Amino acid sequence: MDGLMTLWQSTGLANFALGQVLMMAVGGLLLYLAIAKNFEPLLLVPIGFGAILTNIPGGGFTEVGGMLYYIYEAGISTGVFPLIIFMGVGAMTDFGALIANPKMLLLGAAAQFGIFATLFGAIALNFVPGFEFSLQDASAIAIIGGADGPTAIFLASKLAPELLGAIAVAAYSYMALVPIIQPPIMKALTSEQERNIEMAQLREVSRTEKILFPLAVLLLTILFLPASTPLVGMFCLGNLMKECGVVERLSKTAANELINIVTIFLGLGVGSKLSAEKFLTFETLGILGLGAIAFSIGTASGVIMAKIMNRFSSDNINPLIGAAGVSAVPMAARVVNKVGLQANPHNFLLMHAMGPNVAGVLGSAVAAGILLALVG
Amino acid sequence: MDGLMTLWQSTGLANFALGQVLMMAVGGLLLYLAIAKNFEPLLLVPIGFGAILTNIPGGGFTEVGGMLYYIYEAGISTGVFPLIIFMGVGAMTDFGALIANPKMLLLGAAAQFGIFATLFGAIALNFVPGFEFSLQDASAIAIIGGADGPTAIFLASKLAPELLGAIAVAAYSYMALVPIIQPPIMKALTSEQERNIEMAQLREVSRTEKILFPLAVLLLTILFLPASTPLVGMFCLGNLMKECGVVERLSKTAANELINIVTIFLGLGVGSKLSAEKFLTFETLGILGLGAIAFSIGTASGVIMAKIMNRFSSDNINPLIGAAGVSAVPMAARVVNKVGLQANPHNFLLMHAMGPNVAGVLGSAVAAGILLALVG
Amino acid sequence: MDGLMTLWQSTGLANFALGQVLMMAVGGLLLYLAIAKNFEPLLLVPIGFGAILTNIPGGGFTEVGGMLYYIYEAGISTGVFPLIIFMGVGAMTDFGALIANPKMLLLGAAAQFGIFATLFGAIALNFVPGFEFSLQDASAIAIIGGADGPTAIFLASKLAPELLGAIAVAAYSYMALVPIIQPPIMKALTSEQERNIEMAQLREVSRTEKILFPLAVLLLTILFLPASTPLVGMFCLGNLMKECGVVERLSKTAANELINIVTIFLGLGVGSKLSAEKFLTFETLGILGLGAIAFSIGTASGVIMAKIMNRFSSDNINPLIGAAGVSAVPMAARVVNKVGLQANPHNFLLMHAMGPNVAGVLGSAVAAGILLALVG
Amino acid sequence: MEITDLLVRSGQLMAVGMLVVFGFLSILVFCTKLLSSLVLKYQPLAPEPAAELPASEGQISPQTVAAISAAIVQYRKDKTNTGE
Amino acid sequence: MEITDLLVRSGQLMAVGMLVVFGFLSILVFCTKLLSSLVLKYQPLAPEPAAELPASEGQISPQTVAAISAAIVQYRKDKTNTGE
Amino acid sequence: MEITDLLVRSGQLMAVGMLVVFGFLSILVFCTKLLSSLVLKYQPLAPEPAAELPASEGQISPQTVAAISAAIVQYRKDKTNTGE
Ligand code: NA
Ligand code: NA
Ligand code: NA
Repeated sequence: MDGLMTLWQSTGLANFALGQVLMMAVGGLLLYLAIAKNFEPLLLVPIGFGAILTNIPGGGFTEVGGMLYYIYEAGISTGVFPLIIFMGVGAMTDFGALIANPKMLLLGAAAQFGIFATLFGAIALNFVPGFEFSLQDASAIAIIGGADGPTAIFLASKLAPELLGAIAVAAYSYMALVPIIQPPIMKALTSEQERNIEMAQLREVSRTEKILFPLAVLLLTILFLPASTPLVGMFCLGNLMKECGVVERLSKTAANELINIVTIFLGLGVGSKLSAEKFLTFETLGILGLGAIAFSIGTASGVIMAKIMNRFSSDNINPLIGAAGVSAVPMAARVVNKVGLQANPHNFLLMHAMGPNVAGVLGSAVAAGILLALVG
Repeated sequence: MDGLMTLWQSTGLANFALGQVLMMAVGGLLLYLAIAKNFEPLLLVPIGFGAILTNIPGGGFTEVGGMLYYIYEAGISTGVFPLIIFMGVGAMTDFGALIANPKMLLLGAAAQFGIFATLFGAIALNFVPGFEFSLQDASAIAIIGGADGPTAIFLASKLAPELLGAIAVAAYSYMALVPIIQPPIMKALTSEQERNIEMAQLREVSRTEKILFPLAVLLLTILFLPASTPLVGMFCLGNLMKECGVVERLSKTAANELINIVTIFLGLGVGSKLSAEKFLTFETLGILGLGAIAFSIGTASGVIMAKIMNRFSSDNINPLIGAAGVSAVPMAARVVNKVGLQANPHNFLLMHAMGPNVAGVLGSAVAAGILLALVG
Repeated sequence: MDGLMTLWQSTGLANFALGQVLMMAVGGLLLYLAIAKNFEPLLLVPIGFGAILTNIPGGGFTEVGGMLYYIYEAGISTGVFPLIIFMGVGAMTDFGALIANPKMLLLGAAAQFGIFATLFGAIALNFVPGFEFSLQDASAIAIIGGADGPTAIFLASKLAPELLGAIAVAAYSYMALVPIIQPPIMKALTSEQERNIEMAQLREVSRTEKILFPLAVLLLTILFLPASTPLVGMFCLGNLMKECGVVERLSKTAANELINIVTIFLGLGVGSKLSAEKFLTFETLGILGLGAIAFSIGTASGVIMAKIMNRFSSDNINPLIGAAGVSAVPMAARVVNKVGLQANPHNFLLMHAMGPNVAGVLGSAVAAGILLALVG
Repeated sequence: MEITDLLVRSGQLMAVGMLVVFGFLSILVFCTKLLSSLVLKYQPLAPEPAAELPASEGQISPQTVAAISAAIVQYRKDKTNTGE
Repeated sequence: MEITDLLVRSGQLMAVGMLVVFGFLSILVFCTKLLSSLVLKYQPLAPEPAAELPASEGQISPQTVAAISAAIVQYRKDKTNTGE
Repeated sequence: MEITDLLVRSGQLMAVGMLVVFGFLSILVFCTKLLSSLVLKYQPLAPEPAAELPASEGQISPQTVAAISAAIVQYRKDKTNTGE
């Protein structure tokens, strides 16, 4: 009968292109990493699933009228979803450790060298035939070194939407790989003695300081780097709602239901950029390689900065905490703590690493603003 | 004064058309059924209320700029709302009973005969003067037999938007009437002895099986029936999020706050299609009649299939559980349990009926895909 | 280097206009009032923060592509956000006290004189050079006297979008100032003896009455004032969902997560109208002044109406409860209770004041409908 | 439009508005009373003792009792062990 | 289109539809069985006693015990005071 | 643009970027210190004993005590009844 023929001609079996099969395998791999290996599952489950849906021959998910098309257009190309996520992250962030020891901000600054060195590296890769990264592309790739998902997605959606899928996948994958990438670098750059350094306990921070801090951050961003205000502003809004204590129902919703809803759709929307023709390219290999370099350089520069600060500062600073400056909250801080405990079982660095860790979030939002202002 | 006159001319009293009064009565009836008779209240409260709002003379709810207009255009004509609901339903569904006894899928297949027989019946109704159902219309009407609200709304929004209101009302009303429609059919088609059959206890199902099952379902849908992938895909995403155990905050949000929010708006949006000129037609009577037939045929074919399977299978299969194949989760499974207990007070069929019940959801999503591919 | 120059030219420092600095100070003031003085923080925190973001030179929040632009266009200019808030407020409102003593509705009616007198006053202000309020402007300003945020935002978005920021700020500020504005007026208009009046305990109200009441309100609105049905309809939907008892998961979501999410965005969207060129005008001063007058007149007319009713009614009516007729739920009712306790430490008026309080919400939604129908 | 014209119109608006607000809410007063009397006629307020009592009396579920009982046993054991 | 033509088409749809529904779900039956056998082969169902036991035994957390102990002390004090 | 041109530009970006990141965050270090000193000057950290104590001591609300008391009575009755 005709009907069976029509159905057959519409099946995946009859229409599969190799690229789609490969991309479904990539989606499946992301699901596997998320579920079995616990690789940033909150993002990689929806991204991986979105990648599968995107590559269904005849599924139409990313065509006008398709679910993923609407999600991407409404939430990602407008930049709204990453900003809402950033507000929710702000509502979950405690700046206490950073306010108690503001010098830690310099570690968050140093780790951004990973971003700018990678930008240089991405352009240098153009000498290899097959790569033709523009400055916009290179900037969006380099932000992987910021180790912050929403920042990477926000910047990529503005500077290089066609690379967004690969960039987001690289960013979240390397964030999950922080416990593997960072320790060798941390150990190579520090002596046993340095890793043993114990740090003075952090002072208590008052509620007023916690309320004023996000406003101070916002004010400085307004004064010096307006291009960062979308990211920094939404982050500070979330943090202010959390700390001010009078809008608890808003901050709890922002940090729970709202961020959860948006995370599902953000993941699916990112997945919609994982089509074969966009992902199965030479560039993606370059992006994956550059992302690993970015993380490594960021880690190294954070550690080196911490060593310098330890030398010139009156307080003891364990250089390991510099590695937390890449952000990847809270994974990087936990890695610091673990490596510290290996050297000295009584040395709990977690709280000390939270300072550079959240400083890294601010640092990469600042770096993203610089790139937007100069390259966007 | 002029003002009073203007106000008077804008009142409902001065502008009521008979059709609007009747449709408000229909809305009121739906509210009554939902609240006093517990007829699928989660949907029928917003649908009934939406019907009232839609028919307010001069209310402007469904005109450009009106609340219901935006809801319908953003969420229903795009298909996004039913798909989000389906994701949430997936995040609430336990496939354990079906994985333990996969043959039950055949009962979910058999019950879809209700859909295709009704499609034939709807076309046959064209012999009656006043009916002029196209194949698209007939398909959208027939899906009522799938006994699944989001599937019916999704298909109707694609194939016959002008009939969507009547189709959704019929689908949810008959789902609420399952305890009245099904038992006589079930009893007529089975002997006392058959209704007494006890079934072997279901084996335990491992977490890995539960994680892989939605992926297997998705894979087969991709291979053989891409047109079903929007529905099946979102359902499987919800189920995977639930079962994988690593994104609990996402699956809980999908199964609670997100589905609740979307349910309110889906109901209001469906109500926006209950205007007098669209609902008070001869077709609506046909749709209501065909819907009842669809449910009945689906129930009957499920039971008959179960009888056949019981005869040819090595295991005992109580034919009553075939009735759960129409889906209408979990109402139909509860009806099966109740009718079973009437025959044998020690025979708890609930878990055995959950298999065909969730199989029915997959079955009607598959049938919807077939209709979309061949008629859409 | 060029880059540094480009960055410098993009900074806030290099681009600040005086108006923007002033508006940021206004935003900061709103945050201060919200956080330190507990002025309606749920709204004024996002509004104040939105005001700051809006006035960032080069921030682009309110330009096409900016976050606040999308929020305003999607949620406020369509009227959808205030209506969703109104649904949530309905799902939090208990009409029990009003059903037990329906005469209280007349207090809610009297207090609306604050609206219409202010409308007259706003037009009269046109005699002062520099003011040129149209009837639309004057109506949107007058609704501040309704003492209900969503109603004011909804009406302003329809009649005078360019004044929306100032109107919303005035409405919420005066609602927060109710404990300061109302008591002197209440005391001036009542004798010690009147403030001492104890009222008969309210009868119990059945669930059926509570279910039918929102439907009766909706029906009358449909019959006599369709222009009020968006506001009244959504309010009644929320209340019906709460009272009917069969859709608890929907009403809880409407009254919690959904209203919280929308409140954040509503506040940011209102803030997006607080740009220097729209807010730093002579009109804003007029709006702030007129708003204070509106609240005062509304309070006074409520109290006077209560005095009249006390004289002609068989029951004792403490005139203080008339002040609750302005709405400002539940602040005004609490103020009534407090002033009553000052006169008579054993006289708890809170429950009696809840009747006029929720009546005031209906009253201002009715008034908004009248203005929409006659001026819109 | 002249300001005086606007003033006249806003005066009319005031009159019409207050008239309609009072009229509307008066009708609502009447309807609410009617509604309540009809409801109370056909469905008098039941004392609902079944629903009230458990809330006031039976606040402690069997599980709670069981848990507490166990806790008491545990508590006594601990007390014995620590020689309190 | 003539009604009879439509009827023929809908009859075909019925046949094709039921065929595909049964075919599809039959394949799914087969795949599910295959999947289960593979899973059970490589990952036999463990008894998982470690995860079950605490839920059945240790329902009462140390905090609960502490709280209840304190409450009992409090309760006794109250009883003494009120001379119950 | 030639790759070498791009390289030069990206080198400049690196320099400017790191300069600005460090500059910005250094100013933030300074401002945070300033902020903290101002806050601590005008609003020294109170010991906040009132807010801390109840959390550590008064974890058991009167209702809990009442419920537990009732449960104990219930428990004793049960014990008596079952002749434990
Ligand atoms: Na970072
Ligand atoms: Na079905
Ligand atoms: Na009011």
